[in-house]
Amino acid sequence: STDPLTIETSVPFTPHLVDAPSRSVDTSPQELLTFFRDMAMMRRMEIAADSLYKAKLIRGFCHLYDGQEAVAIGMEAAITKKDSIITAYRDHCTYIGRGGTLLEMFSELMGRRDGCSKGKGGSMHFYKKENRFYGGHGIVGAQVPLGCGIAFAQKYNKEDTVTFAMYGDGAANQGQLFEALNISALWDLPVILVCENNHYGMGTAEWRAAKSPAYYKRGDYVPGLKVDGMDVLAVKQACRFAKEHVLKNGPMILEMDTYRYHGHSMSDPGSTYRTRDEISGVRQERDPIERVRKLILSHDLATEKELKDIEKELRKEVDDAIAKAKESPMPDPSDLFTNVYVKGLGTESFGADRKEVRTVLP
Amino acid sequence: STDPLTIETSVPFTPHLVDAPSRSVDTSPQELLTFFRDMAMMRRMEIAADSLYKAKLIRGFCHLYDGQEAVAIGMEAAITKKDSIITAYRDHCTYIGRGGTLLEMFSELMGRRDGCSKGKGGSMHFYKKENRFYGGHGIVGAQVPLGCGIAFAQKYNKEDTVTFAMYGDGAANQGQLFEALNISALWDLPVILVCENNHYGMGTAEWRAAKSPAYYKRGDYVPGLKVDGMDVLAVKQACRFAKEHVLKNGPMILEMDTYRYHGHSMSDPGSTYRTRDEISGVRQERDPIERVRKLILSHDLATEKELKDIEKELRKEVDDAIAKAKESPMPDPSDLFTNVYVKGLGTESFGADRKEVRTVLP
Amino acid sequence: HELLLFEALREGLEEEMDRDPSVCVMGEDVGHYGGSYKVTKGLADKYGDLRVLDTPIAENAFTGMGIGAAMTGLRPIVEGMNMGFLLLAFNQISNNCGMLHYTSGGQFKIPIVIRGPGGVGRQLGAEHSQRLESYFQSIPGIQMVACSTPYNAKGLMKAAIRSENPVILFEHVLLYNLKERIPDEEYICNLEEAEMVRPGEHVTILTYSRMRYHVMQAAKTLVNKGYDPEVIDIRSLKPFDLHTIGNSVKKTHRVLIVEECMRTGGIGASLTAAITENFNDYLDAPIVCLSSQDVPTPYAGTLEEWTVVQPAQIVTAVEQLCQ
Amino acid sequence: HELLLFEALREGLEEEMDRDPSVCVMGEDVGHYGGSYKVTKGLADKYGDLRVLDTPIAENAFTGMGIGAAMTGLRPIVEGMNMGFLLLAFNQISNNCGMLHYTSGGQFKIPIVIRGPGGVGRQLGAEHSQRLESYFQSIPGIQMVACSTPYNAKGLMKAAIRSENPVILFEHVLLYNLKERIPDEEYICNLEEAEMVRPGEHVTILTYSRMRYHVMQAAKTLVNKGYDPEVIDIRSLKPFDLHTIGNSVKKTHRVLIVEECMRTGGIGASLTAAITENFNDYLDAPIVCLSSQDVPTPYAGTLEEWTVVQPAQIVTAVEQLCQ
Ligand SMILES: Cc1ncc(C[n+]2csc(CCOP(=O)(O)OP(=O)(O)O)c2C)c(N)n1
Ligand SMILES: Cc1ncc(C[n+]2csc(CCOP(=O)(O)OP(=O)(O)O)c2C)c(N)n1
Ligand SMILES: [Mg+2]
Ligand SMILES: [Mg+2]
Repeated sequence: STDPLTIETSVPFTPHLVDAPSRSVDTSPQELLTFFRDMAMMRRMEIAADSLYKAKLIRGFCHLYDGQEAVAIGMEAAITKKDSIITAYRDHCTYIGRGGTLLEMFSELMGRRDGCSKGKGGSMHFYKKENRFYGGHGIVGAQVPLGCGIAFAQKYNKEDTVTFAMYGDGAANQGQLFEALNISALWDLPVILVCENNHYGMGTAEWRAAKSPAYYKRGDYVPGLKVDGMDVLAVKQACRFAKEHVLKNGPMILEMDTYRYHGHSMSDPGSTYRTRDEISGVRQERDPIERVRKLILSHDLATEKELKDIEKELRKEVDDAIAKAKESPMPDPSDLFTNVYVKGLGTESFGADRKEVRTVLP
Repeated sequence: STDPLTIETSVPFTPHLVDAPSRSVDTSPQELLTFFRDMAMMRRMEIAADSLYKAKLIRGFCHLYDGQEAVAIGMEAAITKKDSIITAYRDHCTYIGRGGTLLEMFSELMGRRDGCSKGKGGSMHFYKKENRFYGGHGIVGAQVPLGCGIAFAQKYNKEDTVTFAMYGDGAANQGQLFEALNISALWDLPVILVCENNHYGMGTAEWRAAKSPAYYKRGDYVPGLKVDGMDVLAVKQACRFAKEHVLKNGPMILEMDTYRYHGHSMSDPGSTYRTRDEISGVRQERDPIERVRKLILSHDLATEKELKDIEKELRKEVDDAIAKAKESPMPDPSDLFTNVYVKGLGTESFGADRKEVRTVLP
Repeated sequence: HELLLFEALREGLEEEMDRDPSVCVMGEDVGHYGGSYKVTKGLADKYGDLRVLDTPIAENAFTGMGIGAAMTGLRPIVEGMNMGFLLLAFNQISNNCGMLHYTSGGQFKIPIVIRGPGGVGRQLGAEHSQRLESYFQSIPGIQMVACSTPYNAKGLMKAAIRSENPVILFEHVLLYNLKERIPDEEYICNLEEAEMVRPGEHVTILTYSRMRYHVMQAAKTLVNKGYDPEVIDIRSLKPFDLHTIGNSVKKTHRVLIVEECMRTGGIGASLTAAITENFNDYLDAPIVCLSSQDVPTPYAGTLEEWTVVQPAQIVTAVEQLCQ
Repeated sequence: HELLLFEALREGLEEEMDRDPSVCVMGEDVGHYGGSYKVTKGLADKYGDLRVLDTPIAENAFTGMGIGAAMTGLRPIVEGMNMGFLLLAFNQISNNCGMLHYTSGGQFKIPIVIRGPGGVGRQLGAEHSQRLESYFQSIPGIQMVACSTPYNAKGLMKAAIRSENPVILFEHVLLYNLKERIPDEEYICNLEEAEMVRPGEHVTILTYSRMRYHVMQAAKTLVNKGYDPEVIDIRSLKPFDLHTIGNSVKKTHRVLIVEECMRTGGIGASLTAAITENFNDYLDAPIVCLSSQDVPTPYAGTLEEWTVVQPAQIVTAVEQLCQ
């Protein structure tokens, strides 16, 4: 049902230069069930990607998001597809949250023509232009100025929409963030810098890379809010709050306290720089899906069996998408040269390969 | 005489995450006279550079320091030549403070062989290696990571010396400063970031380039101190304090509130983006040389006439140096190719010009 | 009407800003101050500070922001106060500007213009006297043009703004005050077209930007000496207009390249490679390439002069080539 | 003894750290973690965290800090976790690393080594599959070398560390696990020397880094077909060893260049220009240059394979060249 329901976040927000929003979050049974479904689907999808990687159907870099699902889902619950999102390479779930399809995702991961980037991008390069998802970026931190530029365009076009520019705790030490934040503050841009603090940048713990790992305060003169990123309702509340705030006052920072279960990428077992106890502790006590499952059960919104059935369905949905993606054709040699340049102005751009202009002279 | 003398700074220090040093500064009649002499010489020297520029004996960029002398002089009074300094392009006086000679300076400005950089550097590229002056740098902000690296070497060599890395209010918005500061804080480096806040970066007032022009606080988690940069004694006190602090605790920021009388460089009249009243107000009320002159007179350490005589002497000293510099030879064509590479390892490096290897084959 | 090169750039900019509300300008001191070389003078007053944006000294971020804005369909013109400062934004230019169209499988276009003064000026010192084409030319997905006259400055500015590709427009510190009469009617130049400066029969001289004037100075002497050089301002540094270049090679059978770029990895090296690959059969002599020297540009006037190619060297090179 | 290429690099590094207390290493995850490609494995334990320094993800600053430390006489080795990330430090590398020796009139030397993996790997995507030599080659004052075997990896590492010049040492993501037996005695390689891989008479094939193996694969086929190619690993990308190259050209009169670099502005273009300029008289046929394609490296395996030069293309090129 869509009857209103109010739930308290388990951890308070920690504010910086701003009054924290209320810990009581409005939701509804339907919303909670959707949260469960969407997060469980992401979890399933990432596990499937792991298997495909091990089967060598996905190659190169592949960064999984399991553990962090509440951030992608809570954020989407607070905004519309006219708002923009940009993130780094750990982008599968953000892409799906933006309305990307499983088929396009798995096709891209396997380097097929039906991929959202025609197989040219790979895991780190998912985009969905029509829903304002600007990628998927491989250079740590470099997506943040892009995000601020997207917010600039929103202001330029007088849109009343905002941009969420996401980055990690490791990325938080990149100078370009500080530059872009200052400019965004000067220009009053509607941009929210979302630091997904999963406490490690590859093998480096946050405190080894940052003298001050209080990322919500790192904007100095820019307001910030620390949020329990494992609690989808807290994320939703914070993002709604931030959207309103930045439309009126210019940029702010949201630090999402979260955790990645997998290693950094597929070559990292994820267990040399942190203890297994740490991981299993988070899984047991803070898992974002289990938290919602408990809420649903304790409020009698569904039975355990119903939730299990949903999970079964999702598994099938994912498997079907993978099967279909496997049938997607490999790129054609000619694809190598398209999309380097846009042809324009009525004249032929000669293209990347000089050979293209080996014309017979008159 | 060298009898101790204690003088109060006219403006209090403004601290950030640190206890401010005392406003009572120890000095001596002799020190005050030296301050006067040294600052007056710098003033004279910059005015002479202005004339040489107008006479087209100096070309290209030339950034004058008049107005800011107290920073260079106060800093030197607090440290030794085993401490290091690095700065940007407004480097003439910093160079002289480090023990550079007028002859080498004017020769460099006129592109002569006797210049401190053999005429290859020009106004923005003064260095004095033996006294640990690391330049003279033309790219805004890029000298700050170098400075932190120099401080790293000091720590590496267990020296108990420190580095002053200087930059302007405009440069304070460069991302690399934030990166370098974080690393320096993590590594506990003995580096002092000195922001010479003359309130303009070229034609841009500080508040138009920085959302927060409180530069002493811009290090966020790094301690800072705002200092009256027009008061040579305040600068000395702050630098002494900072040196001690960073040797124990790692980096800090000093913001020197100062002013440049000249335009940004010789092509800028310096009057389109600020009022003449503003400039003359500073000259009348805060001039660093006049402040010391008044102190000397009010404490009866010298007569007005004696000070004027010193100034006359300095004028002659500067004129003599210029005359001598004019006799310095122009660089030789062969100088074009030296100092691109160091020859090393017993093998010939082929040099910049491929022609050098047009050897006859056996 | 007659105007100076910087005014021509400004005129092109203004016409495009009038024509298309999605065109905006950002950079250091471009608004309030009117631009270090006055290319944006008066535009802030006319278009307001949402379309003409002063930035802090934060090249990496504001270039990135321009690229982000371009992803949404805006057409930002990013000014490097000196083009060399944009080396701080190299990652944004190479990885984002040059590659996003491709990595997104064509979803996003980056219709940005990156422009500003470069080249060796008058004793501006190493960092401000850079020959940057070499650093940028390998970046996939970007086009590069260099303007050299008020006419082509305006025409290329307009074409660059309208292009759907990211374009780097190289201006030269020493050419801003060139004067020329240009048409009152609207025109644009083709971004991929070379300009025939002086048709001739004996040798093809390929050049661009400021070196065009050193070449033309040499050409006078050469004509007096009985040579008939063909001078082409290649203008499009990437991709090359191999059609015009090839036709010329076919006619003269001899090529001299004169550039201000670095010897190693410069435009001249790429041109040499392209001509060798495509038109070698037409060549009667090996290509000669005069570049500036592979040294950081020295401050001293004499040294600086020896760094870049001088007209006398061009004369000598042609004489040797045509022996 | 026999070891893998990454171990050879590590061994070189360790020997130099033993020999000279001013040698230190900095980069992301080089200490605690031992380096993404294990080149610094165990060094932090042995030398402590003042000589083996983990940095935050702040390439521009830590590269700059390495350069600053080098100004004082330290010999830092800066690792780019992937060399492509150092594009963020382009300004530090070009303006400071490359020019400070010159602008200071020789007062300061910058004995730094900048190293890390580059090149096209196995479906690593555009930003992590870069061919960066082209971007860096024009920077004055730096030397560039590329290693390709455990033997030269160790020898070049040691030489780079001892050099008084800033050296960029290119490693290749796909070569770290190459195995070879190398001498137990200490040795170093010459930074400015090419390596004769296979002497031959018919054609000179110039290559480096991973393409050396594509060339050698092609060479097998070519020998079977009756050709006798001379294969040279140029190793020194700047400056070129024109002595070795020239001698070979003089002998074979034909040149094929095989590189992984970008077509436009790549090492191949510079080599073509250098050979044309210096040894044109010895050439019986135009130089042929096979480069990888001017596209951002695509992710898909098939597309990626078409991006770089494959052995079959080399065979065809030699056949045509030797016709
Ligand atoms: C500029 C740059 N430097 C280094 C890397 C290599 N790298 C990729 S991810 C990563 C760690 C980033 O950590 P964080 O920002 O916390 O994001 P997370 O992976 O935890 O989501 C590093 C060092 C890179 N891709 N880009
Ligand atoms: C990276 C870079 N961007 C821009 C410039 C051009 N520029 C030179 S000085 C300057 C202003 C710097 O102001 P500030 O840091 O306050 O120093 P000040 O000149 O006041 O001493 C600018 C924009 C430059 N040299 N380098
Ligand atoms: Mg992280
Ligand atoms: Mg200033």
